[in-house]
Amino acid sequence: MRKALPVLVVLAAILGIWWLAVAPMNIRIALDGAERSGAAVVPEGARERQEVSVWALMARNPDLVPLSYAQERPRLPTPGQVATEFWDTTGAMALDGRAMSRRSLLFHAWITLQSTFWGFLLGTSLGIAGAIGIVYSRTLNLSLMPWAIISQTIPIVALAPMIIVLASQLGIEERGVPKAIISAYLCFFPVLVGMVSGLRSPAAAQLDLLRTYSATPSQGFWKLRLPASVPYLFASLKVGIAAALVGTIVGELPTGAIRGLGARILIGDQFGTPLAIWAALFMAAILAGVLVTFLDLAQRVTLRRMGLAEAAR
Amino acid sequence: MTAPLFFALLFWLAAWGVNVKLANAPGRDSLGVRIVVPLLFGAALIVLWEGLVRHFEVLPVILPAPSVVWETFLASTEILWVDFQQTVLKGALRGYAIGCAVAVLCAIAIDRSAFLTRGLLPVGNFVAALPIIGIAPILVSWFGFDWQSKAAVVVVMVFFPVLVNTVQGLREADAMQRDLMRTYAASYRQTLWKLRLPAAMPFVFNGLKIATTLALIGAIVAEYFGSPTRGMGFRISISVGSLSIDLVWAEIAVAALAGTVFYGLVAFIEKRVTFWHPTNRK
Amino acid sequence: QDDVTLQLKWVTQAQFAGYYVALENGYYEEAGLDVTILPGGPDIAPTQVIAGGGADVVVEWMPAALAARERGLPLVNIAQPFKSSGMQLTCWGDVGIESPDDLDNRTLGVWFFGNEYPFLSWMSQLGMATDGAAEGSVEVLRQGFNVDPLLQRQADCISTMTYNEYWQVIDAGVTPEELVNFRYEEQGVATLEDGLYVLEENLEDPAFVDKMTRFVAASMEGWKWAEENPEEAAMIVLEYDETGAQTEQHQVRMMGEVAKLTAGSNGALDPADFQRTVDTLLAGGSDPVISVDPGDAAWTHVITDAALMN
Amino acid sequence: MGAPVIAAEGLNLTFQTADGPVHALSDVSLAIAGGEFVSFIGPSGCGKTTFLRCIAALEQPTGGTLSVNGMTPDAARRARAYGYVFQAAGLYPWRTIGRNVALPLEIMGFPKDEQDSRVARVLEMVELTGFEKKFPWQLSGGMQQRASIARALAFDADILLMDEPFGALDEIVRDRLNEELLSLWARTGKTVCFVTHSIPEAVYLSTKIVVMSPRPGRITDVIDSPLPKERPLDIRDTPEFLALAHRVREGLRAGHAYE
Amino acid sequence: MGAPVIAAEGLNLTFQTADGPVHALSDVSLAIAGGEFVSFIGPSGCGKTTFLRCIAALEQPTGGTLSVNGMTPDAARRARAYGYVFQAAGLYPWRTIGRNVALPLEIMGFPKDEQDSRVARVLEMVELTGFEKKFPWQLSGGMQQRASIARALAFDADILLMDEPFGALDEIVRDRLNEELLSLWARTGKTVCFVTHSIPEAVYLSTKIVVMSPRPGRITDVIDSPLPKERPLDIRDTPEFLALAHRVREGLRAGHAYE
Ligand SMILES: Nc1ncnc2c1ncn2[C@@H]1O[C@H](COP(=O)(O)OP(=O)(O)OP(=O)(O)O)[C@@H](O)[C@H]1O
Ligand SMILES: Nc1ncnc2c1ncn2[C@@H]1O[C@H](COP(=O)(O)OP(=O)(O)OP(=O)(O)O)[C@@H](O)[C@H]1O
Ligand SMILES: Cc1ncc(C[n+]2csc(CCO)c2C)c(N)n1
Ligand SMILES: [Mg+2]
Ligand SMILES: [Mg+2]
Repeated sequence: MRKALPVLVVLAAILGIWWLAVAPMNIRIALDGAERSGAAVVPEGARERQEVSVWALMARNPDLVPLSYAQERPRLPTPGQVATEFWDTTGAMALDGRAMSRRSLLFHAWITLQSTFWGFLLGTSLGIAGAIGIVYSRTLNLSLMPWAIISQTIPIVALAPMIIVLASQLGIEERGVPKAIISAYLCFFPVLVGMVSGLRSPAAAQLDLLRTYSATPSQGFWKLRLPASVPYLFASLKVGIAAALVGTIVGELPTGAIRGLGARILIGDQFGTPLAIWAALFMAAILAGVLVTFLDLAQRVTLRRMGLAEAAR
Repeated sequence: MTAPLFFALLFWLAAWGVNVKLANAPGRDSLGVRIVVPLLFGAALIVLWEGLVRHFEVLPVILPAPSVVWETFLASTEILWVDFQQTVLKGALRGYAIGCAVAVLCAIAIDRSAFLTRGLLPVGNFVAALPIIGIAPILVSWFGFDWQSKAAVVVVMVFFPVLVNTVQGLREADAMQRDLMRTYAASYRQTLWKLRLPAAMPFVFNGLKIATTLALIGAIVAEYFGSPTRGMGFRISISVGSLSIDLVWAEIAVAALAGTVFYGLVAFIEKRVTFWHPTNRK
Repeated sequence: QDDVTLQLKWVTQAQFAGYYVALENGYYEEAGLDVTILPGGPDIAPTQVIAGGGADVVVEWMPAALAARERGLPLVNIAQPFKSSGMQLTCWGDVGIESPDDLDNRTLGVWFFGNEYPFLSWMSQLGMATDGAAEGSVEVLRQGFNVDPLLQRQADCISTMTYNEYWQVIDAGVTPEELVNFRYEEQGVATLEDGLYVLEENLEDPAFVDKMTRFVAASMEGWKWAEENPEEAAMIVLEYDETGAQTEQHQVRMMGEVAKLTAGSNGALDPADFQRTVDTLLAGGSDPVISVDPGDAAWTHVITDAALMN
Repeated sequence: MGAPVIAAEGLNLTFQTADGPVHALSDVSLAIAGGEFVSFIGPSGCGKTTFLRCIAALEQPTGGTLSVNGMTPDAARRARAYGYVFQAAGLYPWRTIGRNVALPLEIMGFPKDEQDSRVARVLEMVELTGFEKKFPWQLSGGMQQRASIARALAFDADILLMDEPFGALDEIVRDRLNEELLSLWARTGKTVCFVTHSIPEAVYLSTKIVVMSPRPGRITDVIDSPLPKERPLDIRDTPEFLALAHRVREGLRAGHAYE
Repeated sequence: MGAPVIAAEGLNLTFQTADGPVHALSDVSLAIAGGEFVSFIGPSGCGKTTFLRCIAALEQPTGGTLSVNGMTPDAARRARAYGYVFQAAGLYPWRTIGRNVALPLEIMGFPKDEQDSRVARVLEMVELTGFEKKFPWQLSGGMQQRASIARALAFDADILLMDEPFGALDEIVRDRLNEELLSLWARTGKTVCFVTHSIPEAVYLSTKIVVMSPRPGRITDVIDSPLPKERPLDIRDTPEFLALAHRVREGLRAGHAYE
């Protein structure tokens, strides 16, 4: 409770600010709509209102301000509208037994989750392999590290279409694969960086200890470097899974809007249904939260088992 | 095996061999080696790419050879410059500056209240993990088509990583150093300026470095949802549409170059500012 | 059963009803075809997909196809289900736009990604530059995928399709009277939309030609059915929409509008339409899409002739 | 000796921790006169640091009274009565030695030229002249520790609180610093509270040795040193010294349960 | 005493650093017989650690000869002749005490049941029986240090190299461990090389005290202790002990230039 209270207060404050912002954000379209249906609006005419600030519009049409909170296609929906839309496309559908219908966000979250998972798996494996290479080979360290950084400055969206085409040339028709590749691309970097520090974290004395036992390099890896890197591994896995999710959604945005939360966002944009975008964004946020929390739990359990949880304190 | 592929593989092997030599030679820690080895590695990658494209006769509309990209690059410097100004100088850099400045100020403000810190840190950490890129369409519809909406996307993307890192950094000054300030009966501002901000710098810069790559990606992706008729994202998108993949790669090269220079610049300033940190001491 | 992969130009919607109907009603199956329909998206260039071997046949607009041809990717039009163009410029009436001349010094939203060429031709025909709002010039925005720029008055006009975006403006509560539409058809700068294109080299293979003949025949059958049963066709499209975000009302209306554009086409390309498109594109301002007339190599009647025989 | 500079009466301090209360100080009474050099010695965790922190108003006692210069510790802190030297030198790595020593002067608003002259003077005192422009990490541990002493001396506080300032140094450097500290104390007449783990160090330096024992932290012995003020290093081989050391060791052993 | 177990002749070691060469060891000659307890004492940076590391083949001398058990140090390392105890206990935090002690046994491929019996035996030696299942952080610093000694003893190396093993502990715990180490050494008859900063510790433990001085690191004095093998703690108050300590201190002071 002591921990939850401040978070709740902050969340409440955010909701409050959001709610207050709805009026100025939507007042113009609200007034346009009201005028069309015959209400008296000051000043008259959408073009004339263009010249007046939203605050003045709100002040001069106080009666119509509540309309801002009831727009079907708002610029900024109210928290309630988003919640309703979210519930309608998740819980309500699940209660109907249509949880996995294409209209259900749960279905799309599941699709996104799958790509994220494969991307995460691929990215993490690459990151760990790269880190091992970098830690054990000076040449790789010098050659690879700068390029790993540069790789992250490439706008991955630009590569998306080419990844699709190249994948299909290699005989991969499944559109989930390019998504997973993009996802892996964003995921591998934090894992690489984290694991490099992790594998390098053992102190010189700990390495020397093994030398006095004349341990082999592989014993050094399994008995020292790898266990020592576990806390770093989890820290970077948490960043990595978030990056993998971003990658999947970025991959879903432009590359054949078929399924997934990114596709929902795109279609919501194309068909002017902002509520669909907001609901998909919330679903993405929840997905991120769940994934990170899951890894956090795994981290706690593992570190406790390894006796590292308290050692860190 | 065709000649191009043979040559490419040969070049690769030779470059790798030279790198192994250099990396294990006595002067391996010198700046020269640190620059030459990755450059040679990159060159080998490019030569390999060229060789593969030529060997398999890959259509230029799918993957152009680096040589073709280079020609396009030289032929389109004007376009590239216009796009660079629009996306990097206007969208990304301004958004970056605003986002980072606001984040640092917020962090300082929050930091005064333990309650706010405890509330905002988890929320900030959570938001930093979100696929914020998804709000690009919303922000474009709010802030219009020009660089302002791109900057807005960048602001939102860089804000939380920088905020979280700064708040973390402000807590970094250890208890003893703070106690020292207390024994001098130092004021809040004095403690902030003379102890906590300097001690936070390694963390702040960590956030700033993460933010550099986010800034570029954010500015480019946002252009997909509407833009004036210039900008790197715009150009990439329309070039894919008209199969000018060579121009796409030229833009990618500019983006990577800009991103690397940007990152390098921030890293350089970091080295200057946090010269005292153990990782930077000579 | 022969495999055929079809790459659409855009997301699953009634714009492509004929193909989904043919698939759902089994016309393809009857023709001995196993058809996979790939939806498009903002970053999917059908031309690139077909070049990479990701599809056998693509739905593409002719300007983009001809541009690809000039870039060394020889695409050939094998059928043209869309007779007329659905593209238009939709403007606010209250800002004082009545005729094309009023566009001067305005801000206009335009689709790019290969769809900007008709617009550029039109502007050069009007003698208007496109480098910023000024006398004798217009400010061009690359509009995204929605109609917000018009609704929020960031632009005075935006590109719409008669069957899609226009109705989204209406759905947002705007009355048709508030709007002024300039159809490209009426401005004489229409270009052919939504044709079927394949790689030229494949047409040398009789088996492929045979496969495409069956494909086009079945597709046209699908289109015909869709024109006659717009509501059912829309429902079929919805069925195939994997995003689950499309609405019935919108798709039914879209089907109705699309039917107006496919009307009058039996699938065969009218060479006159082709020539008009080429002329429009060649006139395309300072930086034309295509610089030389591609000639008749860019289309063929071989497949439609065979398809329409039976 | 006049009125006590530091006077503790029945001081108590209990930390509330997750594992229950920790009695760090229990019924501690002590009077320290001006100009004394008092060493606190005792096993780890017996509350030496805590007691020093109470004096410096860095910790709030939960019982008893404590006065410094006749005021509350907090008032004394605001009056800048203390120079505190921590176990680790705790220099700010981004400041040069000179600027580190100037830090308290900056904070207390000394004018720039007085800052410079004071920095020069105290650096000379600790024999670090010429190192103003170096950064802390460029100096050895012993030099860093001397710089931190200079920092505590710079603003001329009456009371010097030193928490194991030489704990991290080797014996020879330590001997040297002990000698210097002693002469510095003799010259300036400051009141010094000095925490240490080393019996010889405590005996060598102090006019008064306070032996403490843990669980709960309390004072088990207060020994007034009969040694003269003038103490060459080899006073440590004299029988008086050894007797004193023996008494301290016995006091320690008595209070020390094997972990 | 037979042939020397460790024999150094004119040993030199120069580190090439960015600031130029550092002469860590210069012309060091020393013979250590089997079963001796040799302490190395000297100011910081005089090359004590470096010399130990040369013996353990963790560092390659740049001149002179060094033999261990008649072979090169590296061959001796491969023959697992050393148990090395570092200043910090350096236990792996993710292993229990038992598994930490078993680490060298695992690496050297001892069968599982022998591992268990050896771990039990050495833990008993250092009085840690019953703590096998605890993690390092659950033990006090002194107990951790004893565990690290157990680890070095587990595989029965002939030579025990200890680099300031008790540097981080407080004086009373240290006394206790010193006593124990001595009895352990007496029981096992191992050859021990022991680095320390503390004069009493060196004198109390050793049969031979090597005094070193820095820049360049060299041996200034080698003192054979006349003390009996049997040494109660209060031997430290005897005149022989004090005389020895005095000699060591003088040796140190002579070689010690003020930093
Ligand atoms: N902030 C705190 N919260 C809880 N317990 C504390 C705190 N500070 C100190 N303690 C506890 O109070 C007791 C006394 O601590 P203190 O640091 O004063 O001991 P010390 O004599 O200085 O020991 P050392 O020689 O190890 O420095 C210890 O048991 C310690 O664990
Ligand atoms: N790897 C190294 N590279 C460069 N110089 C080194 C290295 N290791 C040690 N030195 C230098 O060699 C000298 C001797 O170091 P060494 O660690 O042996 O001293 P020491 O006697 O163990 O000191 P301490 O008591 O501080 O542990 C020092 O000046 C040290 O700075
Ligand atoms: C990036 C991109 N922008 C615009 C279009 C234009 N476009 C062509 S067909 C179609 C559907 C009409 O409802 C639309 C919007 C596109 N294809 N890709
Ligand atoms: Mg303490
Ligand atoms: Mg050492």
